[in-house]
Amino acid sequence: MKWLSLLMLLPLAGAAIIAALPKNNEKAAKQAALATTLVVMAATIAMAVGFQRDNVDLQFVENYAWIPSFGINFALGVDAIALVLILMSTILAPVVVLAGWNEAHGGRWSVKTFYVLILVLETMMIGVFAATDLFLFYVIFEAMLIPVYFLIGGYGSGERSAAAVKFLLYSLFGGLLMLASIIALYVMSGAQGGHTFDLDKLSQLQMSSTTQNLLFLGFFIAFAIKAPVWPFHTWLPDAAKSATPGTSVLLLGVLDKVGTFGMIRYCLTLFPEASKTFTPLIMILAVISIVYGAFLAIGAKDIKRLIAYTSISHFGFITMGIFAMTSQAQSGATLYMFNHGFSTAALFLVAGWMIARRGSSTISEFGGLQRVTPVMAWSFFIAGMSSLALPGLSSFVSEFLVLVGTFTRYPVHAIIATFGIVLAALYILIPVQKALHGPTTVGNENLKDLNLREKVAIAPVIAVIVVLGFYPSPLLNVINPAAKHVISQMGFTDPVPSIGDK
Amino acid sequence: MTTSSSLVYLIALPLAGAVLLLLGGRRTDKWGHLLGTAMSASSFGVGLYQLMLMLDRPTEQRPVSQKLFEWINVGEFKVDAGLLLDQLSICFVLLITGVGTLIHIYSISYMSHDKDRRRFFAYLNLFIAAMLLLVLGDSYLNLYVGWEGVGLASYLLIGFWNQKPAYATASKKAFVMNRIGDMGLSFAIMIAFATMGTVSFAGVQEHAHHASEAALTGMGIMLLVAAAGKSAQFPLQAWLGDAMAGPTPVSALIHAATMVTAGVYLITRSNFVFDAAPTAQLLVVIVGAITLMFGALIGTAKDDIKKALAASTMSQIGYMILAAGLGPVGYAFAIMHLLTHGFFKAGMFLGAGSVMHGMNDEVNMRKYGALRKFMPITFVTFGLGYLAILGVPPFAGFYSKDMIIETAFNAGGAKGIILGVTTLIGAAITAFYMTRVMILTFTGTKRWDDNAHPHESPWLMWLPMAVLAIGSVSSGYLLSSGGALENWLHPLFDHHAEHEHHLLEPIVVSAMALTMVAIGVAIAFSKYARQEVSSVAPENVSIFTKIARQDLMQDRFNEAVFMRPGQALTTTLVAADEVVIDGAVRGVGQAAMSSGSALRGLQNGYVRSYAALILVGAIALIGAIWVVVQ
Amino acid sequence: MNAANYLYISALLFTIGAVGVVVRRNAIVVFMCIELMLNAANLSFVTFSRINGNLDGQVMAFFTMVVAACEVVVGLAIIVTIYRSRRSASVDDASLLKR
Amino acid sequence: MMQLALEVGQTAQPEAIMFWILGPMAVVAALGMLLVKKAVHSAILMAFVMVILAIFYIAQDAVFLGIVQVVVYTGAVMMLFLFILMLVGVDSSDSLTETIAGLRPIAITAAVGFGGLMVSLLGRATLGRQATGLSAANADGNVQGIAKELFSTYVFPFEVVSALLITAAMGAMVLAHHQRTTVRPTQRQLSINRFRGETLASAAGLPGPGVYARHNAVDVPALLPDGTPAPTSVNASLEARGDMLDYKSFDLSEVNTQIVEEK
Repeated sequence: MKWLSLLMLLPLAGAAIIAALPKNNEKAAKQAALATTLVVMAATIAMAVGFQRDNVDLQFVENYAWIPSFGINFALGVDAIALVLILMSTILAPVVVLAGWNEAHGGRWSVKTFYVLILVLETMMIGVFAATDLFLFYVIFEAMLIPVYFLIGGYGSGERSAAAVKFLLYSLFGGLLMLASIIALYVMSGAQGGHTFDLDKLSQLQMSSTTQNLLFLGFFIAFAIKAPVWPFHTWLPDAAKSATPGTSVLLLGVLDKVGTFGMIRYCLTLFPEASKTFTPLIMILAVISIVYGAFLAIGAKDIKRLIAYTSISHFGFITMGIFAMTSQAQSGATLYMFNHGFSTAALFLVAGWMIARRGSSTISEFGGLQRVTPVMAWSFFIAGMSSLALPGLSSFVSEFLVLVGTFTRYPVHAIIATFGIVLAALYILIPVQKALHGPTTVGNENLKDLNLREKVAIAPVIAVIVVLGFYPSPLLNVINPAAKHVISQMGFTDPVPSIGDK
Repeated sequence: MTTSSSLVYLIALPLAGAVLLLLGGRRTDKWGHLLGTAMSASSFGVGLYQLMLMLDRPTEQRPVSQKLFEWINVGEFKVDAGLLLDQLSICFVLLITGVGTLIHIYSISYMSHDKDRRRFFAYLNLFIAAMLLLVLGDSYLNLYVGWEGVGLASYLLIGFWNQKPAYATASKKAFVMNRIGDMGLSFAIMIAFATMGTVSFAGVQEHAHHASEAALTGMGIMLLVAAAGKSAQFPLQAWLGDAMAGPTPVSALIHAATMVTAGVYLITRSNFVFDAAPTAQLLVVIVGAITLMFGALIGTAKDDIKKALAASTMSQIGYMILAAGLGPVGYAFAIMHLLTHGFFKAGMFLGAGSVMHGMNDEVNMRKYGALRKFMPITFVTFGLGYLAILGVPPFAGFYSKDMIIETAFNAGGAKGIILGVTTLIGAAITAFYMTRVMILTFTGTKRWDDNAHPHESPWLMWLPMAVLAIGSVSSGYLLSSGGALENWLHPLFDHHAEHEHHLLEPIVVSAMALTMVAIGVAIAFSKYARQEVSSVAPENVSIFTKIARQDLMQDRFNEAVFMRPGQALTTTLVAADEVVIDGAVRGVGQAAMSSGSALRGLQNGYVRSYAALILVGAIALIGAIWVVVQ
Repeated sequence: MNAANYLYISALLFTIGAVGVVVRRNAIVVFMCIELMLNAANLSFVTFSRINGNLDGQVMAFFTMVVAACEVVVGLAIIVTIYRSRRSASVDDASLLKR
Repeated sequence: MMQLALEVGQTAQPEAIMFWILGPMAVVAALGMLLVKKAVHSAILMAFVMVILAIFYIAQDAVFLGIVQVVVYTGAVMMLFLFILMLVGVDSSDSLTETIAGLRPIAITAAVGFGGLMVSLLGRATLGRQATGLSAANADGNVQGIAKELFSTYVFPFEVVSALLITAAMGAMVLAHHQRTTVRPTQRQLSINRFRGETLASAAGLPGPGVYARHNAVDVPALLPDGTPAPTSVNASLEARGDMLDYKSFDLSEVNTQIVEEK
């Protein structure tokens, strides 16, 4: 069964159906989008069931010649890390569609277009994680910008065009650096046994350390912008503030993961030596991201910007985990990617509902929501608790794994990063206090609590957060072999406890 | 080690209660409080059943464990969701569920007028579940889950009336300061894993004596930080006073009897770490000593009855921490004081709640007076607690506190003398401020407004108080007769360094302690019973009183040292992000724009200037050839 | 007689033509300067033809002449058209490229 | 330079003499082309340069090109230039003051740089052998040689160029052709316009230029009975060329004031 191409085709088919619908039938477009995303989710879960846990090779491999004269193939395949991320993306897609049922209204274009864009984006989200041909990856990596650009610029709020352009320029800049590196790899592959874009073959290339360093930087900066890692982060708050909540979820929850995923899949695999060379620098950037993002989140006055800044902090943790090169940190980082998708989704969706009801995204405009809209307040609170990594919720497991794993090799970095958890308490509790607690702000007395559709949308997200907090094993057991494989490929083993030396 | 499959019910029952009540929403309003109480009581029942089973078994088979499922398993980092019930945790289980159930019962009546009573019970159940997980977890990471869980419950309960901004702030403050402690615990776990490759209690105990002292000292200090955060010890003590914003039963349960003693639990549980790390141990003692004085001094100046009691709690936990820092000899006494304190302090808090209940939620003791006549039962139960905390024989505090003072003196050398004297002075100050509370509240003349109608509380409220009063009277004797608790806990602690050199005979210590207590009581009498007490706090007081009223400047210190610089840093970073980083990005854009508009000047539309440009370009080209083709 | 001398003079004429294009405003004079540049190039071609001893350079010059003739025809037609609508033969008056 | 002088002195061939006389003349004429004000003068100088170039061609065994240069360039193209000059206005002299700021210094610096670079490049370029000469290639005659090349090796470019030439001719016709956009008014229509127009002023014929004016030259407008000048009395093409004198200065009132001032 060609699972991966099926997964990529399904949303496209859905998009085609929606495009064929009459323009004024908005409800049908929404239902078709929801149905499509649900089918894709079901198909992904069915695929995931057939995944062989202990096999560290790529699975569900497919390979079609695309542009044979350049050695370009339409090659797909997933390891556990990609599988987990595809799973996350396809689970989040129906949630986003359902949660943002009305967010396409008031856009520059029709509701139909919105869902076509969402579904096209879903295809690309699957493709970007599944691609094993560097050229294919690059094409999807850049093509993803297009639907997101239109989603932000066409359906967002506030200075949406400026934010969309900023997002696009940032990403294109990174993408071009990566393109240069990819072309260099391609040229070198020609000198060493035939032109190819195949990831596996490219990882066997021989190159001087200077070349490797430069090419590594091309990839890393692209991914660091995408992730985003300090100091390449300033596009994210603007984009997240201007985008619709659903788009923000996909942006922060899925698209940004392409950056961290790329670091594992491409930076580490293609340039192991350069990765080692740059690790000290990247670890420092990661730690700065953690603390810096947290401080900015504390200082944020806009709830969407706040969530974006918390994500910068979280991406710092993920980056730190990836480059700490211990099995705990590596598994933790992958799990973190998955968990962050859900906790950010919960935060953004609830924040989106709050904003839609109040008509403003300034935190101080809210107040006393706990009394008026208890279910919404609780949803936000739980999402926030997940974001600050409260034990018992999913983020804790991943964050702690990253910290513990990092500590065994880089104690100082881990210690500074751990201060982030105090800051996390502040950046979550300050908005909680301002928005949910205190006397009800004038004008908020009659806000409506979540309706059934919204409850149905948020419930699975919260369920995932809670269940994975207590029982992460199913996911961890899938991730572990792959994470271990990454580390052993890099030639690392876990540091032995000092007690073992005696 | 025995295994059991029923430990999980200890936690699952109250957790189920909490989940049901929270998810059930308004539908459960009618019977929510009953369900919550029932869940807590049934958990207590399971605890008693476990105690009986444990008593049945020989000493070495008494600890019971249960593995629920594999929680985290990555590389060498293996943590199971496992529970461990041994002689130490059973004490806590019974204290938590026992006192917890009493407070549930008390709250049924106390909260009966609050429309969110169901939510309150849900939080209480959540707290019970988290606290049980804290004491039952078989590894530091499991403990950590409970540790933050109680922090969450405490946050929710302090902020139960969060529509009042001050209360919401208090809850946030408690959570954040607790998080600093949690960070310490994280560090401790990381150190444990990095040096010993395990985070379970059994594993760490097994490897502790192999590990380097530096690592153990680091771990010990971090555990102390954790304990300080949770138990409101110096320097993380500032949140406890504000935590009194929560409903009084919460103060009784969480901020007197159980959660705040989790630090003591953590230190005694980690005895194997501290025994091997004398420096850390010494720090524990110092922190305990400072806090016991700190809390006592604050207690002397507080007019808010709950804050006075909170200060007292801080001080008493200082005693426990100090005892726990004295090594194997002190652990049992720390636990004993913890248990007796759980009874008498919870009793007194409930008494305070009862007084507030009769006085329109007035907390200022200067507005009380002569309540003895109106609330006889409250007076008696509170009075028994008062005698217990003073350490008057044969009440509970006498046994536990005297032991600590004695152990402190026996610590040896200058350390022993200093600690002994500190604990003695602490006892005197305790006697002073507790007497002050008694006098201001129950005796003297009435100072309340006419719209207050003090009355005795309903039986649902005084019954738990009565039970706790019985505990305050008898628990000390029961726990210490024949060294009952000491022997019970003995197998857990590494007692081989038994150095029984008595600096002072026990009887002498007791006499000294009682003398100090008598002095404290006498001063309080002379100051508050013999002269009229004003119903507003006098302003012309000494600088020391003013400082004590401001909690010894703890908030000002935190504000000046952490909060303000933190806020300044945040503002700076926000501005810097806008100006420097985003500014650099926008600067690139601006540069492109301005160079574009500069170059636009060349495109003036005149053919001849284009021709000139072409000419310049041709020169450049030929120049290049000129340079290249030498 | 060194054939390279013709090349020097060709370079000079070309330069003068280029300057003329830039400094003169009358479109017809500008055109003549362009012709001058083309002619200078032709001189080079012819000289190269002589140096190399084959006729390729002359053929090339021949083609250049044809192209120059075409250019003159079209260019002058344009000038006439512009003159008709603007009553001016100054190239500065036709600065429409900017707008 | 020294070597150049030596060369000139030593090899006093006829070609060298011709070169050293005509070469400077060509350069001077070209420079003059830039400096003279009137376009007609420029054209004459241009024709002079072209003739010199034709002589150079012939001197270098390019007889065919030399003749073509004279016939086609100097004869046809330059006449075309002059014809257009006549059309546009022979007298329209170019003001040599520069209007675009800074262009002239740039142009001159660039020219000096360009020329200097070219010359120094040429000076550095070494041929490595003596000029071969065309005696071998022109064995069958220059015209035959070129014809052979054109119709064999370069036949395809030749055809393309012929297409280009036709296209250019067509293009010139299209560009220069002035399409009528309105129906040509009939005699009757003109007459109606004349008498039923807004005023009857144009009903009678316009006065010729110079009527009642101080001068009777063609570029001086007639004066109307009220003493104001009538610009319509002067040929429109004179006006368009800018050759008409400012008619306001012929207003009688203007004249009177001048007289008053003279007193």
